[in-house]
Amino acid sequence: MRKAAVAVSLVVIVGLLVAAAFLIHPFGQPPSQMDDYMIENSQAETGTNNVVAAVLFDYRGFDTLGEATVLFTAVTGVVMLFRAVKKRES
Amino acid sequence: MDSLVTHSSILAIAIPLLAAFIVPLVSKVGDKARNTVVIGALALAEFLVIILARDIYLNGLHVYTLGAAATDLTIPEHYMVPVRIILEVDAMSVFMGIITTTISLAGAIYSISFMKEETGGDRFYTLLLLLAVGMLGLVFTGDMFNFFVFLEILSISGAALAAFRTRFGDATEGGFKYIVISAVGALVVLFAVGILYSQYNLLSIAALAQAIQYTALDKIALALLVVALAMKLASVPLHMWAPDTYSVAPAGTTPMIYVASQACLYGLFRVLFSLYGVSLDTLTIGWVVIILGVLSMFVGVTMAVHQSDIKRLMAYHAISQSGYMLLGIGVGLAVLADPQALASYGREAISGGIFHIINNALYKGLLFLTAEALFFALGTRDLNKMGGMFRNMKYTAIFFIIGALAISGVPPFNGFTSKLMIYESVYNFSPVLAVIAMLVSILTLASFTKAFQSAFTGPALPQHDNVREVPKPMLIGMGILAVAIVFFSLFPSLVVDTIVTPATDALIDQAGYIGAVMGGA
Amino acid sequence: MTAGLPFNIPFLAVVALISIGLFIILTQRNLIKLVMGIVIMESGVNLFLVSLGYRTGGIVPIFTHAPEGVMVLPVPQALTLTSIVIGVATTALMLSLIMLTYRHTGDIDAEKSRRLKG
Amino acid sequence: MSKIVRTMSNILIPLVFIFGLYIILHGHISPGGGFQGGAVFASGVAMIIVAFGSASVQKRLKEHHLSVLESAGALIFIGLAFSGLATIFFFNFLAGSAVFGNIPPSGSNPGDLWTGGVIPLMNIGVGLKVLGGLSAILLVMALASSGIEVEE
Repeated sequence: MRKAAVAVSLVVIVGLLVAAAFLIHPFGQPPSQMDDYMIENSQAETGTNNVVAAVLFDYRGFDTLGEATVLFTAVTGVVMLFRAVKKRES
Repeated sequence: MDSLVTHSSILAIAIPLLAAFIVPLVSKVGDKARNTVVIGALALAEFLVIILARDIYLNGLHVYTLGAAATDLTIPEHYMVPVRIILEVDAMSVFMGIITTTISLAGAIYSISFMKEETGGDRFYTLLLLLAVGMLGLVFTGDMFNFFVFLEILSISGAALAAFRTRFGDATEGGFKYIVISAVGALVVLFAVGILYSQYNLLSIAALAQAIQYTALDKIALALLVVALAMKLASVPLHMWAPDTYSVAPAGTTPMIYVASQACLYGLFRVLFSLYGVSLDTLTIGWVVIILGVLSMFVGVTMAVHQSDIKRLMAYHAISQSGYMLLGIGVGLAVLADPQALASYGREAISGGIFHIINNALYKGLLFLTAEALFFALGTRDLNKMGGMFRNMKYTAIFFIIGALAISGVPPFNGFTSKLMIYESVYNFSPVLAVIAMLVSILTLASFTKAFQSAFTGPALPQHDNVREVPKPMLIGMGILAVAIVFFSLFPSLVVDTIVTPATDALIDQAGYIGAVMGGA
Repeated sequence: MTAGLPFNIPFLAVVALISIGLFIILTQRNLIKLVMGIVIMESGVNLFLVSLGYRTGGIVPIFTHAPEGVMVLPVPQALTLTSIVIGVATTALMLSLIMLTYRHTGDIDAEKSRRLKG
Repeated sequence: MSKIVRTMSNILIPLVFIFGLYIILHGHISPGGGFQGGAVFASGVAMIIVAFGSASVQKRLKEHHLSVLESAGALIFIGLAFSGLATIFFFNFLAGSAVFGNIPPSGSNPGDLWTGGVIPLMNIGVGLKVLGGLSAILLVMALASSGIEVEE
């Protein structure tokens, strides 16, 4: 029962993914309305030669803050998990 | 004051985040300073959310374009699509924001006395703040990739918190299960975001909603998003992780992890209503949501009835209650394309579902906290090893009664009001579904009666003779939620008119959501 | 389909990676292997994101000493970077939890630990 | 580890650290940035841990030092984001000003370190954060696998 469910869901998901791979735009020719703006204006707006850095810290800076937060969360979590546990008195 | 209102949406996220970064440093000073910072930051966030809510009800939806020259400069001058991350807060988001901050505040206060007997309190509070940040960001963001990032913050902090009591083997297992499910779910979400980006080269939800063609690729993305978010919100048949995780999460964090699932529920509705909206085949998708809801309701409650672990029992009820929200909003979604049916019962179904989210967060949160109080006082979660606690823990018992009556939908409690709205509207759509919903409600009452009897009535076990009431901060944490429940029960129509109806309107109004970013087009 | 590569081969590679990852996640009982499955799936998703941004013959989107030519899209690169860091964080936490589980049960087999039966 | 490994690490570690710092500081004009540079730096820390053993590292380098470094990096980052609040959160308020404010000519150019506004500063913040965070994870997991518990 469980094996059948696993097999069916795997086949369905892989089928969806393969379909997506064939339906997606041809490799190397993406639509680019948003990215073109960044390539054209990053130097004037942010003064940065590295467009990826401009995207990371300016246009999508909030994502990077979130990403830094994720790392912070993981470090906090790992350190917390390996802390010394003292016995509960009472 | 004006600028405070303008920036309130970002500050509500950024201030708890700043506090989370400061807590590891402040806790070197002392526990008092740390608790002050944590509770102060959450209270400030709550205040900001409330003034934001007030402004939204008066002046409509808020947009905040991060890093632009002005908040409402969503699209750069002389250009046609948004390039920056936009926070888009409508009445529905702010409704979830109110729930999130209230539950986090209650959870943080509740945890104070628990932390006195544990090590690692500063890490615990850092993670608690980060969990609150994750939920607030998730409900306020208007950007698909940002949604993924906050989903990860919420998942990682939730998993670490669930595994907090590392001395118990089941805690680490519960945490591991949560992180695995979340990691897989988030990757699926990310893949779907990639598919959407590949077609339209956009990430903003509003801009995507305007551009969406509902091609075969969009359908694949939709399927992936629904599966991933259903997994995160613990809807049957993807619920296996929930009892394990909810039952081990410590102190005040169980309600928060539960509300995190509700935030994912919000994400699902945002995707269905605002991203895809009317372009969907609403009848089919509506039925998918309804079936998920009915399955969750029924399987959840039947599994709950024979649990002897009090927190697992409540976890299964939590799954079952999520079913009501899915049912109500699924019915609304199914008739979204039919204006007449929408007006006659669809809107009420959605309102019922939304109202149930906040009611449920309150009473489910209260019940989780009472269960944790019993665990704190007795050191066991096994109902068979409890008994007669009414005499020793009077306040906890009263809070438990309030929560249990509310969850079972006994009039006049708030659970009854929202369930009644769901029953009535669903009856118009399909009588069978309404009957199932009522049956589930009766089973819920039965299950909680049994739990109350084993925990609070009957003779006290000899080893529990000198058990005393839990400390004051715990009672305050529970008290906040209990007072909110009583208020909601006394003035249901006031609550529905002030916060639920605007949220319903906001959820249905896809054009308004798009227009706020894309400018009327 | 395209001038360069037939059948969108990079995207098929993505699908292959994700499918392998999913297969491992759904079938393996060893917790370390489960995590490896998630990491493989994650690599697939990262490859997907970064290959979305490729333009035929494109150059790196950095203007310092840039040669002539069309630039590849910068946003997918930023997204991939974010996703990689998030992946590292998730993996670290998962492995820590496995270490703790191992301390309690002395085993990393999902079937043998009581609760993890799916 | 053997003497060969330790000697080679002694030679390589300074180079790895300098390379990591270079990547962090030049993030806004060449490939790289805070995350990449921090990861390179942390790989140097990983080399130390492997070569000299976590127990001996722990005598010099405590986990809470790294945590403080990480919090400091995070605070620099979010502080810069907050400083833009006069206009808007995350506004690049230094672009065009006297600090890191040069605007490079449009199109291909040799690159100027004094550009980018808040971006180089954010790179430094993120770099500190990542090197502190990843090193802390590595150290804690290495200590835990050899059975030593982290003190609070």
